[in-house]
Parts: sequence; C-alpha cells; structure tokens
Amino acid sequence: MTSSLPGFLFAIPFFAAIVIPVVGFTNQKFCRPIALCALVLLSIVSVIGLSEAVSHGSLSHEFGGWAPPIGIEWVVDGLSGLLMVAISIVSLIALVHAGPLVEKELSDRVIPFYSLSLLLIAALGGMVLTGDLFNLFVFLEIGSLSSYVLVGVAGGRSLHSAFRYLILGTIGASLYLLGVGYLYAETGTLNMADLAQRLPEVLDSRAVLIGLLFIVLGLAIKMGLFPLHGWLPDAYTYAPDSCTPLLASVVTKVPLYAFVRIAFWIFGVATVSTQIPILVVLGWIGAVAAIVGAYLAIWQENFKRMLAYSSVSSMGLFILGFSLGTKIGFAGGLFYALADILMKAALFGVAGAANYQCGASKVTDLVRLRRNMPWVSAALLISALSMVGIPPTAGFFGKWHLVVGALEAEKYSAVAAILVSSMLTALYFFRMLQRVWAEPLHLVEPHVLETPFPIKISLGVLTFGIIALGLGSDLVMGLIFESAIPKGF
Amino acid sequence: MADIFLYRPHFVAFIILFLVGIYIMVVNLNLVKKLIGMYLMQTSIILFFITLAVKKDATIPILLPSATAVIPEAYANPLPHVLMLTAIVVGVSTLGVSLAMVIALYRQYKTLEEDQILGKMK
Amino acid sequence: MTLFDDYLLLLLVVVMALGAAFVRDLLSGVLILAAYSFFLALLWAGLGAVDVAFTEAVVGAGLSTVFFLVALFLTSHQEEVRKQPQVRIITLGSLGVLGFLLLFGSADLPVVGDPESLPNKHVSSTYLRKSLEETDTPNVVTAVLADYRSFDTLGETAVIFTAGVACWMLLRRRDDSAT
Amino acid sequence: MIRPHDSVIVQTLAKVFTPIIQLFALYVLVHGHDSPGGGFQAGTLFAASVILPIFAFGIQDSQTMLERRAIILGGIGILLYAGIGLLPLILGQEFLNYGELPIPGMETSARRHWGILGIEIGVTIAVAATAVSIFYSLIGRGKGEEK
Repeated sequence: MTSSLPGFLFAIPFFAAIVIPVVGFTNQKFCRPIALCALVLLSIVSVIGLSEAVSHGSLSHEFGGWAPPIGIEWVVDGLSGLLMVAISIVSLIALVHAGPLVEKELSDRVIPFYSLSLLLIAALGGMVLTGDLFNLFVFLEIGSLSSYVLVGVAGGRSLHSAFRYLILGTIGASLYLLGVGYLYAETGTLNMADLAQRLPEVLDSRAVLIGLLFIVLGLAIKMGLFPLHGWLPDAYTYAPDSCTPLLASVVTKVPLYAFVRIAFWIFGVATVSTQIPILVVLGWIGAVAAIVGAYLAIWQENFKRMLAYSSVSSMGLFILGFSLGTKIGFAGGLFYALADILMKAALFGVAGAANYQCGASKVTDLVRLRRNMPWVSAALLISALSMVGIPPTAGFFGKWHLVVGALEAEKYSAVAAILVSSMLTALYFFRMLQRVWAEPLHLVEPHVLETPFPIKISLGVLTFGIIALGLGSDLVMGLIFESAIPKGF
Repeated sequence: MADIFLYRPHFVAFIILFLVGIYIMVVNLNLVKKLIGMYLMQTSIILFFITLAVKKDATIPILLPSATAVIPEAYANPLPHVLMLTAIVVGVSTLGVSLAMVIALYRQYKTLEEDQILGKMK
Repeated sequence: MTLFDDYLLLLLVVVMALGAAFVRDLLSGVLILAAYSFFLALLWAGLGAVDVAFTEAVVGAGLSTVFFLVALFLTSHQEEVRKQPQVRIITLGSLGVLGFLLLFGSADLPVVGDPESLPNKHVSSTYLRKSLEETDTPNVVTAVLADYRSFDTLGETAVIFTAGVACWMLLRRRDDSAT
Repeated sequence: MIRPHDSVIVQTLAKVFTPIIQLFALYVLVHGHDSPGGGFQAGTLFAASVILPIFAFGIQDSQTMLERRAIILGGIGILLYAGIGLLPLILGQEFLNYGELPIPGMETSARRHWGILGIEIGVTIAVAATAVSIFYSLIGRGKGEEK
C-alpha cells in the first residue's frame, strides 16, 4: 500500500536538523525545543506507521513518484516499523536526558550538537526504512559521520578514539559499498525487493557469495561484532556523557538490522542457512563474542568501559539468536535487541548522571550514587538486573526466548554459550551492585547538588520501559511473530 | 585466474589500489598518511563501479537529438555514474571531517604520529 | 579508447597511487595524490563517465587537495617512519585473504564492456529510454541524479552538510562564543 | 592565518580568474540538463572562486562574518532542495515528485525539467557554502589563534 507517512518519517527529523543551525544562529535557546518537538512528532508518526503496517500490511513510499526498481522506496513493515518506533522514542528520551549534560560539557557547541543528533536520528531512520541498498549506504554515511563527531567532540582521548572509529568505519562502509557493487554487477538492480526476486537465478555465482561476504563484513565492523569491535570500547568510554546514551543504544543496532534485512529478506532464510551457510559461521562468532565480551567486561575499572564490553557481549547474543535458524530464535534475538536498546540507554544514562553529579566514572566510585542520587541508583539496580536476566525485566524474557530457540534448534552449544555469558554478566553486574549497596555510607561525602529533572524523568521512563517490556513481552512477541518474521522458517 | 591480468586490467588495478589503501590506513602511524590511504581506497571502489558501466562502442550518456527511439546499447550505463558521483561527495565529506579531527588532535598534542599521541595521553 | 590507452592510464594511476602511499614527505604525497586524481579523471572520461570525470577533477583533485594542503600547513609535513612488524604481518596476511577473495569473486563478474550484461540491461536501459520523454533532460546522468534517484542526491547533500556542521563543532574554539 | 602571497602575478591572476570561475560555474549549473555538470560541480567551482582569493590575498577581517554565515547558507540551500521536495508531499503526493509541483500550464515532463533545475540550484548553494564553511573551519580564525 502506498502512503505518504514514510515521507514524513524522513522529513520531520531532517528538516529539524537543518532548521536548527539556521534558527539557532539568532538564538541558541530555540535549538532544544525544536529538537524535542520534532522527536515527539516523529515518535507519534512512527507509532501510527507501525500500527497501520501491522493492521493493513506494509506501507511504501516511492520517492519522486517513481515506482521501484526505477526509483527509491521506503517501506514500513512490521520489522522496520518496530525498529523505527524504538529509535524515535529512545532517542527522544536520550535527548531529554542530554539537556543538562550538554549545558555542562558542550555549552559552546549546543547548536551543532542538536543538529548532528537529529541528522543521526534521521539517518538511522533512513537506514531502517529504506528499500534500496545504495540509499542505505548514503544514510549509513550520514549516520557514521555524525556519530564520529559526537564521539570525538570532547577532545583529547575522545578525539583520538573518534579518529580510529572513523578509519575503521570508513573501511566498513567501503566494504559494504563494494558488496553492493558485486550484487549490482550480478543482478542489475539495487532495490531490495527486486533483488530478492532476481537473486535465486544467480545464487551459484561466486560474485554473489563475495558480495554477501563483503556486505556482512562491512556491517560487522559498523555494529562492533567481535573480533571487529576494536573501535567500540574506546569510543564509548571517552565519548561525552551527553552523547553516549544515544550512541550506545541505537547506533550499533541499526547496522545489525541492515544485516538482518539483507540476509533474511533479500537472500532468504533458506539461502543463508543452507546454500551459502554464513549463519553457521556467524552463530559461532556470536557465541564467542558473547562469552569473550562478558569476560573482558569483568576486568574493567571504568564503568562506561565495562558497559562497552557488555555491548560487545550483547551483540554476540543477538547474532547468535538470529543465526539459530528457528522462528523463536529469530524473534528472541529481535526482542533482546529491543530490550538492549532500552537497557543500554538507561545504563549509559546512569553513567552520565553519575559523572555529572558526583564525578563518578569508576565502578568503585558508584557508591556515591546511593548517597546522593537514590532514584538514579534505583534505575541502575533495575537495568543491571535486566542485563543479568532476572525476571520480570525485559532482559530475562529476551534471554529466555533465546534459550528456548536454541533448545528448539537442538543447538546445545548455543545454550551453553548463552548461559555462560549470562553468568559472567551476572558476575560483574552483581559485583558492581555490591559496591553500590554493601559499602558503608558514612564514608561517602554528600553533595548538595539536586539531580536535574530531565535526567530523573528520562531514567524513570527508561526503567519503567524495561519492566513494561518484560511484563508485556507476550504482546511484543506476538507482534513480532505476526508481522516481523521473514518467510521461510 | 591468470587471464584476469590480460582481460580485466581495470579489475587488477582496482584490487591493487584497494589493498594498498587499506594497508596504509591500518599500518601507517601518521594520521595524514592514513587519510591518503583512505582516499586511495575510496577511489578504487569508484574504479570498480565505473568499469561496470562501460559498454563497447558506446558513447557518453547524453542523448543525441534524434527523432527515432533511443537505443540503450549506444550509450554508457548512467546508473553507476550517478552512484559514484554520490560516492565522491561522500568521500570528500569524510575527508573534511577527518582532517578537522587531525587538526584538532595536532592542536592538542603537537604531533601527527599516532604512537606519540598515545604516549602523550598517559 | 583502445585497450592500450586503458593499460597505460591504469599503469600511471597505480604508479601514482604507490608514490602517494609510500613517499616520505607528506606534502609530496598530497601533490602526487592530486596528480593521481587528474589521471583518474582522464580515465573516467575515457571510460565514458564524463560527469564523474568532471566531479573527480573539481572535487577530487581540487577540493580534497585544498583540504589536505590546509591541514598540512597547519600541522607538519614530515612523517617519521617507524616499523611495526607485528601489525604489518597481521595486516598483510588479512589483506592477502581479502585480495584472494576479490580475485575469486571476479571470475563470475560480467565481462568489461559487454552491452548485454545485467547491470547494463535491467534498470539502466529504462533510464536511457525514458529520460528524455519523462523528464525533458538529455543528460541521463542528470536525470537519474536529480529526478529518478533524487532522494539519494538529497542524502548526499545532507552528507556534506553534516560534514560542515561536524567541522564547525570540532574546530570551534572556546573563545568563539564570546564574539 | 594565511598571509597574502608576495607575487604580483599570483594576485593579478587570482583577480582575473575569480569572475571567470564564477561565470563558468554558472554555465555548468544552467547547462546541467544537456551537458556534463550540475549542482555539485557548480557548487565546488563557486567554492573555489571564494577560496582562491584567500590563497592570494590572505584572510581579511570582513571574511570572518562570511565564515559564520556560510553554514547557515548551506542549510538554506538544502532547505530549498528539501522544500521543493516537501511541497508535493504536503499536497498528498510523494516526496520530491516534481511532476506534481503546482506550476500551472505545463506538461509533466516540463515540470520535472524545472524541478531538476530548482534542486540543482539548491545543491549548488549548499555545496558551495558548506565547502567554504569547511575550509574556514579548517584554517581557523585569525584572532584567538594560539601561537
């Protein structure tokens, strides 16, 4: 069904991103309201889009009025709609949270901060909704450029890690573009739906195999999949606190989505599991990533660095879930990815708040939280429990579905990997919680600073979201099963 | 595989440029040198795409004024050209941002060598 | 354009690239890179991609070189050469694998210059046939760029705008806000 | 930061070339429909015509205003492009569908022709202004320069 709704999903954040520097030049105070209004609007439109797509079938928008494969189309279906809702709502919360932190860290760069954040959000939306491989590359580059700069804006170490991120990210994007070139050379089209129809005829060609390989390799760099995660720990550790909730929650999930879309929708489930068996390889990589990431996280002193390695571990779990080759494994991977968007936003939000108010950046400093910011420490408790996988949080149900999927596929090594990585995760998160709650309070000096309201409200909403997603997991899983599962399972 | 050198010279050149570019990007410690490598890598991909668009005995993709219908075989394939125009602009934008980072790093550490920057951080 | 011309230009391009990559002085490297871009522009023109050649000449050889030169004038010219044997061996090994994969995949690519190959047939012949009638534009590259795939072009303009905002954000000095 | 160049020849040539480059850029922009070229090339040439005199005559105080405005102008260029695209979307058609632009008395193909020219102008402004802005960001400002 054609609809103008996806067009608005592009136009809202894009226009806001461009209007901000133009208007902000006269008065800097306009930036934040414009950004937040645009994101509220975007969230509403994407929720409408998802409900339309679920009830009436996918919505497509043909840009320029040219039907694909001649033109470019954007498609809102169950999967992309779900991701779009998650991105728009979480980035709204992340920008609400960023308000006081930006005033402190980047007070002279407020205008470019909001402009780049919105360009990043528009680009992430574009990557999720587009139905054209080259269009995906363009948005990948917009998103990457803005995230490099958001990582590096604090100068010093953050700048150096951003430069590394840029070098690796550019290699990743080039590999992706090359892979698209190989697929184009074999099929003559860039449109995803058209490609899916034409690929079965040329599947035995080596060029298609190499094309898929390069695309997966490029996206793996972008999503920070072990062992190509080199840029990720430094980037997340040294990036300004105002940017990390947004960067860590959604930026790596969207290349993951692109991988899922290309592997399962364009190539098809049967192809990637039997004819070109990349799922087997990726399953093992995911299992190793889940364990190694969690293992490395144990040894980190810096709280944000620990969370960064925990992201590497989670990315392994998603990949593991998607490569199980069963319906419930796929749905579990997707559900856990959605839960992780909330959890990582909350945890990095807590890290930012802790550094803002008590100057706590190390795990051992977190005890100050309990004294000075009881509400923030409650948010930390709940999101940490969710990361470990304690019911009724969202993280528990994500892992539960992954384990059920692995059992159904009779892949016991995958079950073992999930359990081992969960135990390691439990080790470092419980150790952290012990630091926060077990140490005597009288050793900690109180601070008089009141926690700013935007931080309180955003962390509250995220914590509520983690529990609500857990309690409503049947509903979300039902939605995923109904409209976000590729054909062929 | 040997005949590739004879019949696909463009492809061989593409592979050399691509690999040299990545090699310089990863191994060299000088930040500007890394960017030279990046530039080589990005242009090599343009070479790959442009080679796809070549048609033997075809002219440039600007239609000649004629009353008869257009014969697509007579003109080079325009689509890879369009894609690569985009890729060139993307490349120069990435270059601008990365040079801005290099200058900012130099302001702080007074050197372009990555190992010295890492040394000064400690 | 004969195959011989292609060989010659490709050889020049590769030599220029190696020169830019391995020369010690960064300023010379950047200038060789500018020459490399000009030869690339010649190559594109020879292969029938005039629009790309034009853009390569003004953006690649012009703008990129200016950016590089400005950066070098503000920093330093000299590169200090140090060996990193370990990194070098790992990189060479993985690049060897990558090169093998590229060669491996190349055997099934369409022959260069084949007008019947799929990338030259499927969508692109529709552009060539319809562009004059539908968009009143004889330059098919412009028609595709600014109409059929104009959304990509908007994204591309957004990329350069992002870069502009990014440089503004990165290189803004503290005392700027006072003025 | 950049001092004026000593040579008279360079300065004279820069004076002569600046308008020629601008004229050529305008030609490239307008003739994008039937010859190689278009918005990007024209925009870069315009940027070159701003950058060339800086290399010859050094940076002047009056130009610091230009720097602060340049990125705004880039934004306006994109707004022109995206605005042309938004008009059909608001009228219930697709984004960037110039065939449905509300221009009376014109064939669809002619509307598309003029739509292409419109967005090329937007691209030219955006690319020229942004390239100049990046250049100014890179060379830094005269005052506040740490020595």
